[in-house]
Amino acid sequence: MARTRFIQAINDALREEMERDEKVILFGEDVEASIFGDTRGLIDIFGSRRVRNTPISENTLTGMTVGTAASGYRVVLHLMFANFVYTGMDGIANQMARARLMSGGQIDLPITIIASYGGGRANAAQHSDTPFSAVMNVGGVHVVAPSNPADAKGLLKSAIRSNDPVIFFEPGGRGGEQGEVPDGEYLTPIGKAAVVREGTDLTLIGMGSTMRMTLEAADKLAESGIECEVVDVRTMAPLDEDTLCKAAERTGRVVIVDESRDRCSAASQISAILADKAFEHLKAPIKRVTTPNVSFPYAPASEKYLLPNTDKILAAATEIVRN
Amino acid sequence: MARTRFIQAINDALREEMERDEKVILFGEDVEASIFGDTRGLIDIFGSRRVRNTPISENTLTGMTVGTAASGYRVVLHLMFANFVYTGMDGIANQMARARLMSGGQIDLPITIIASYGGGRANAAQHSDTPFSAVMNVGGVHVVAPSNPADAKGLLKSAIRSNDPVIFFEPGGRGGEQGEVPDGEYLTPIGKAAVVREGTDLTLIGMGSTMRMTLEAADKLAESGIECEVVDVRTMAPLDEDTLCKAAERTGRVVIVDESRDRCSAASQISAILADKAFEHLKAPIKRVTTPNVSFPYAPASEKYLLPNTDKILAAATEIVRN
Amino acid sequence: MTANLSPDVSQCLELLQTMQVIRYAEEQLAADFAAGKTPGGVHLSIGQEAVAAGVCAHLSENDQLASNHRGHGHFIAKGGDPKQLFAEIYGMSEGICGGMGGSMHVADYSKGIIGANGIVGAGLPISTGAALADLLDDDGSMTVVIFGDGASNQGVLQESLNFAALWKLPLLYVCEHNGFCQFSPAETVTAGTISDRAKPFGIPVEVVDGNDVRAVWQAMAWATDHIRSGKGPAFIEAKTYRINNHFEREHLVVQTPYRTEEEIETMRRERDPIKLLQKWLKEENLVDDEELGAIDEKASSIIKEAVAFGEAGTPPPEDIGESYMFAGTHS
Amino acid sequence: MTANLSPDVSQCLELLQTMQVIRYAEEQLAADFAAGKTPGGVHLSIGQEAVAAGVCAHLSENDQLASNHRGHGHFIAKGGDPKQLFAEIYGMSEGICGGMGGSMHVADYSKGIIGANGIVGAGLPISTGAALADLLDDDGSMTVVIFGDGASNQGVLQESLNFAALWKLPLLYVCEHNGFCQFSPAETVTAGTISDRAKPFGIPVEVVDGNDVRAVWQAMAWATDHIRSGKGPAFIEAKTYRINNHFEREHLVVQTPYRTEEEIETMRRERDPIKLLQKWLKEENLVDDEELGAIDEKASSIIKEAVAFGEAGTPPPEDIGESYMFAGTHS
Ligand SMILES: Cc1ncc(C[n+]2csc(CCOP(=O)(O)OP(=O)(O)O)c2C)c(N)n1
Ligand SMILES: Cc1ncc(C[n+]2csc(CCOP(=O)(O)OP(=O)(O)O)c2C)c(N)n1
Ligand SMILES: [Mg+2]
Ligand SMILES: [Mg+2]
Repeated sequence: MARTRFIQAINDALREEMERDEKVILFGEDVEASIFGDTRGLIDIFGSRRVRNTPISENTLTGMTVGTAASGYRVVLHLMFANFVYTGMDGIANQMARARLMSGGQIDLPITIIASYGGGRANAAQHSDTPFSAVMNVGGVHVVAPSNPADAKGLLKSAIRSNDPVIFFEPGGRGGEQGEVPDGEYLTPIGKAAVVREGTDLTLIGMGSTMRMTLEAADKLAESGIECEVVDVRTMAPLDEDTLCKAAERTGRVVIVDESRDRCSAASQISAILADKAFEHLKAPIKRVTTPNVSFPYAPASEKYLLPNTDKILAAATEIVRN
Repeated sequence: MARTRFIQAINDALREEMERDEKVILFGEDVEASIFGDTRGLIDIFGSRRVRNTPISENTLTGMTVGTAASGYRVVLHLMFANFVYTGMDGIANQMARARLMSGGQIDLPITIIASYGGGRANAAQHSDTPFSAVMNVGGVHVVAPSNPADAKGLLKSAIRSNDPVIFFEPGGRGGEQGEVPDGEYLTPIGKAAVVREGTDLTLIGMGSTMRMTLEAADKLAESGIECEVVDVRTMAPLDEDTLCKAAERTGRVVIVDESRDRCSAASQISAILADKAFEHLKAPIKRVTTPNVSFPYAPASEKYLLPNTDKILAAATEIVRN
Repeated sequence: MTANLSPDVSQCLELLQTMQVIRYAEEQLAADFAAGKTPGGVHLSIGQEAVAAGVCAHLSENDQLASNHRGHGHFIAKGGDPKQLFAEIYGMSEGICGGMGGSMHVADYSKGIIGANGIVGAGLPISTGAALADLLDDDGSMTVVIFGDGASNQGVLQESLNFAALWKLPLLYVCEHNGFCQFSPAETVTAGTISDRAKPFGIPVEVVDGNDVRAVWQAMAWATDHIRSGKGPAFIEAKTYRINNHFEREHLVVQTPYRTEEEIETMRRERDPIKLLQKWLKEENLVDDEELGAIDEKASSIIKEAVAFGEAGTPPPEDIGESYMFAGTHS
Repeated sequence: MTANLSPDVSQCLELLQTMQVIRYAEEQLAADFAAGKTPGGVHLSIGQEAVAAGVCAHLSENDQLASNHRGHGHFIAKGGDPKQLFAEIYGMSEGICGGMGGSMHVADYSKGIIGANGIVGAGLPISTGAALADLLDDDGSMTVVIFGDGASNQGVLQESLNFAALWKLPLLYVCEHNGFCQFSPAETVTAGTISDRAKPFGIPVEVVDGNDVRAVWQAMAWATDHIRSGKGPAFIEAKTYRINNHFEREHLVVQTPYRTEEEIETMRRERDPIKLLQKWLKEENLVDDEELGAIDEKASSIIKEAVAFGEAGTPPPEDIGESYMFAGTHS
């Protein structure tokens, strides 16, 4: 174990996978200089053949990955901000998500798209989205969002090795956050949620950027004698319905925390699954702590007002634990 | 009242609104010839100033609407197939949904986008999507999907008159379907669901292309003595939570029918709302009849297998009514 | 254009053969659609066969070809199996895509046919990525993308041209300019000369008569020579004409004609690429009627066989879709 | 270029005034960012002021201007109120967008400033739509879109050029070529000469020294004359240089420099558009130091006032966001 910064864990994953398999290539806008630091230095190690700065052309970037991956390369595309998922949406929703089925399974598409998401830094309405939903709904792409450096490394390595397209969402502005990362090589499986705390009174389900506040809320609730089961979703598509249902059933009370705008959020999908498959065990309404269906204001207080936070989780929890 | 074909009702709405307000303009690929018939003949009435065929450039088409609408025109953009929402997604998700807030409310954006959605006609994986979710999640655009000619006309007229962006989804291949349309001018309000059948045993919630099978299922269930409350969602964003909750509460048992792929579908969002706000009245798991998270095969039987149908609704209903 | 090479007689006969196979295939599909035998719609390239044939004559299986919604001809010319094509369009599991893709999505990756596409313009990004793979492979292979005049108005054309120029991608752009973008005459939705759009990127351009298969072949000789010698991308604009409707359902949806019957008839009579090649071969005394008859018969029999194969197919299992979604494997 | 008109002395002084206001604004913002006074990041156009000033000198409030993430200068030059600009960037409700937009989204529709934009290239579709409105209005107004060299690689440029050419839109493209696309030197990501991309559409083009405000002004005289006389779109490529970092956080993220300090220093010393104009005015004996001093002082005081206004602002109510989402009205 070594304390490692979030962004470093991502960088390590990229470096290790590029060392392991020379078919892995990386491209995107300014991946050499690396605005977030996650791809920094890779150009020096792997050279301009495998690490390529690109023009600003998101529509082509997402579509390109299909051609390169179908030809046998493992393509990592760094899209920079997650809002640019919309800018390059055709390549994701109409091409990479469809090409395998449409060809009758002729091809594999080892594609990883990295994008940084989330608000809270006055980046305003076009640089703060959490577009989990946009890619979860398309079917045909896996979607992961690590909440800590260890999972960031493990999930990204799994994504790069996967023969299917994976969208890897990194939480914006968390690059400096530290966490323990296992020594040596390891993979975090795609499709598996993690129960990160066991409890009997209430189940908190978080993901990516909302895990820290979710765990904080669990700590605070423990102080008032409410023991929380806490789940880190880790993979939004496919969802680990089994782990999610079991965790919900254990307590019968659930709060789901997701930075997405609420309508059709990952939180809503999880809620719908629980309302179907775990219904018999539910003792209270399923609560969602999400971002309202509003664009992000620039003014920091007005932006923060919209984002999930520990207090909102506590409020939701109190509502259903009292209940 | 007059029996009117679905496509004619849309055409009537366009014609009436263009007659009523000369600021209404219409553009899109081949809106003159009109592949679905909904814009047919408008060029002859309103001329090439207000009705414009465009090049195939979805990214520009969606973004353009913002510039034209902010300048005082009421813009109707026909996007043809709903899969092209993805092709022009930036204009929707990063521009028209954001511009009003980002400007501090300086502008109104009277924009209507028409797109034809849904499977079942062997149009394969790139022409069969029901991308409700993609636009429901962005916030900043209203989303409507009529299930019958009367609502098609009334909702489209409301959309065109709205000073906010509205995405109007028309069910593909239903153009010939007939229904009673009120005489004279009327509007169907955006944001209001309709209770189309009252019942006490089970609540069926459908929308757009799934309403016909939902009503059929209600008929069949009535034959076995199960009386259904049936709701037509009509507007996916904003959702009429009040009507939906009340209808769910009346019976305590709910099946939601939506042609979207399941993950983050409109059905999931409605389920999440009910699992939160109507929980106390629920007597059984909330069931969703949706399309699995799979791309549409071309082969008709393999495609049909994925789509919602009456039998699937009956199966879901039986599960929770027995329950 | 530097290469002045022309196809020799045997090459011409192969070109003729290819064009005739495509023609028979599509005449059959027109009839099949009318008879309700194809579950989905079809976009036919009757009259445009010279582009497919001339382009693909210069490509090997290692070269990749990305195509569009009007892609049957490209599929056949690039070596796709007509049997698997028909089975696919009939929606059978014996189809090249197991019946999953249909007319708009035929692909045979084993032969470098990397897919027709239902999204107009989408072949451009995909082929850009494929050409990047060629570049990385550095094995002399190249990628061709065929797209229509209408597709040229998708911004991905410009984006791709920029990538190709910057990275010297072994990528050939072939704009199949058939005069129409769906129901719009090209000049109403497409400004200027399309191939000129490549020039600002320093990409060399050739405009050819797309109904003269020898001219297409010749342009391809130049383009492939240019690309394979490492000089980067090239662009061919082939001017041709769509004889059939945009799709075979058009007569049901278009009420005001966007072109005259007379124009179509003239093109059919005077500009049919198959007739043009046959005429030239005979004028030059390079073939006799017997040889032409043999080619015609062979083409016809290939398609008859293909139809029979398709008809004998079995629809894929209802529940097959999910199994095709993911490889579910990893490296 | 047909119009040979040059700005007269009083016009030159106005241009100088505008450039200096922009310069003081952005020097202030650089300091403000460093001091943590701006909640979000800022992209500064120091060294590029001649483009904003020269372009906007020819526009009235009825003309529309779409800009990009580096849009403070465009905002000011087009008549935006520096007070409202500072209040906006400080995140105050007195800001031009009520504090909702911030640096990347400043807009004042009442003055035809239809928005900076955080999505690179997005001004192109929006301005295309705005120009369509101009065309429909038919009142002699026009739209200008300013975008960077990097933005030129978004396909929407080509798409928009096609629309503008087809419909003869009163739309002026101004590519502010400042040599860099974020941390990439332009030539590494942008092939050829950008303005050449307009030529295939038959759109006339002018390349100017973007640090010579008189040259920009002159090109604008030509372009606005062309457009206002109904001849359709035009394109100006203004070659300039970004002196400051891409954004004011750059030093924290870029570890390997992508340009030399020397290059920056040379540009600052020799190519500063403000100094260049001042020098020319003095060489031609058109102004004296006193006049120059007065302009400088006025600019400085405008920004001091703006800063004070911004500082005195009040943050918007926390829960304000939702109220801005929808008009909630109908016609
Ligand atoms: C993104 C997208 N927009 C629109 C369509 C509908 N459409 C299908 S083919 C076509 C015309 C294409 O014209 P062109 O590229 O010239 O090819 P052609 O049909 O003439 O061979 C259109 C508009 C589509 N399939 N995809
Ligand atoms: C669609 C999109 N992709 C990427 C970015 C990130 N980004 C912001 S500015 C910029 C460079 C823009 O370069 P250019 O257009 O030349 O303008 P300049 O910054 O030089 O003024 C990039 C890549 C973005 N904001 N939007
Ligand atoms: Mg065409
Ligand atoms: Mg630049």
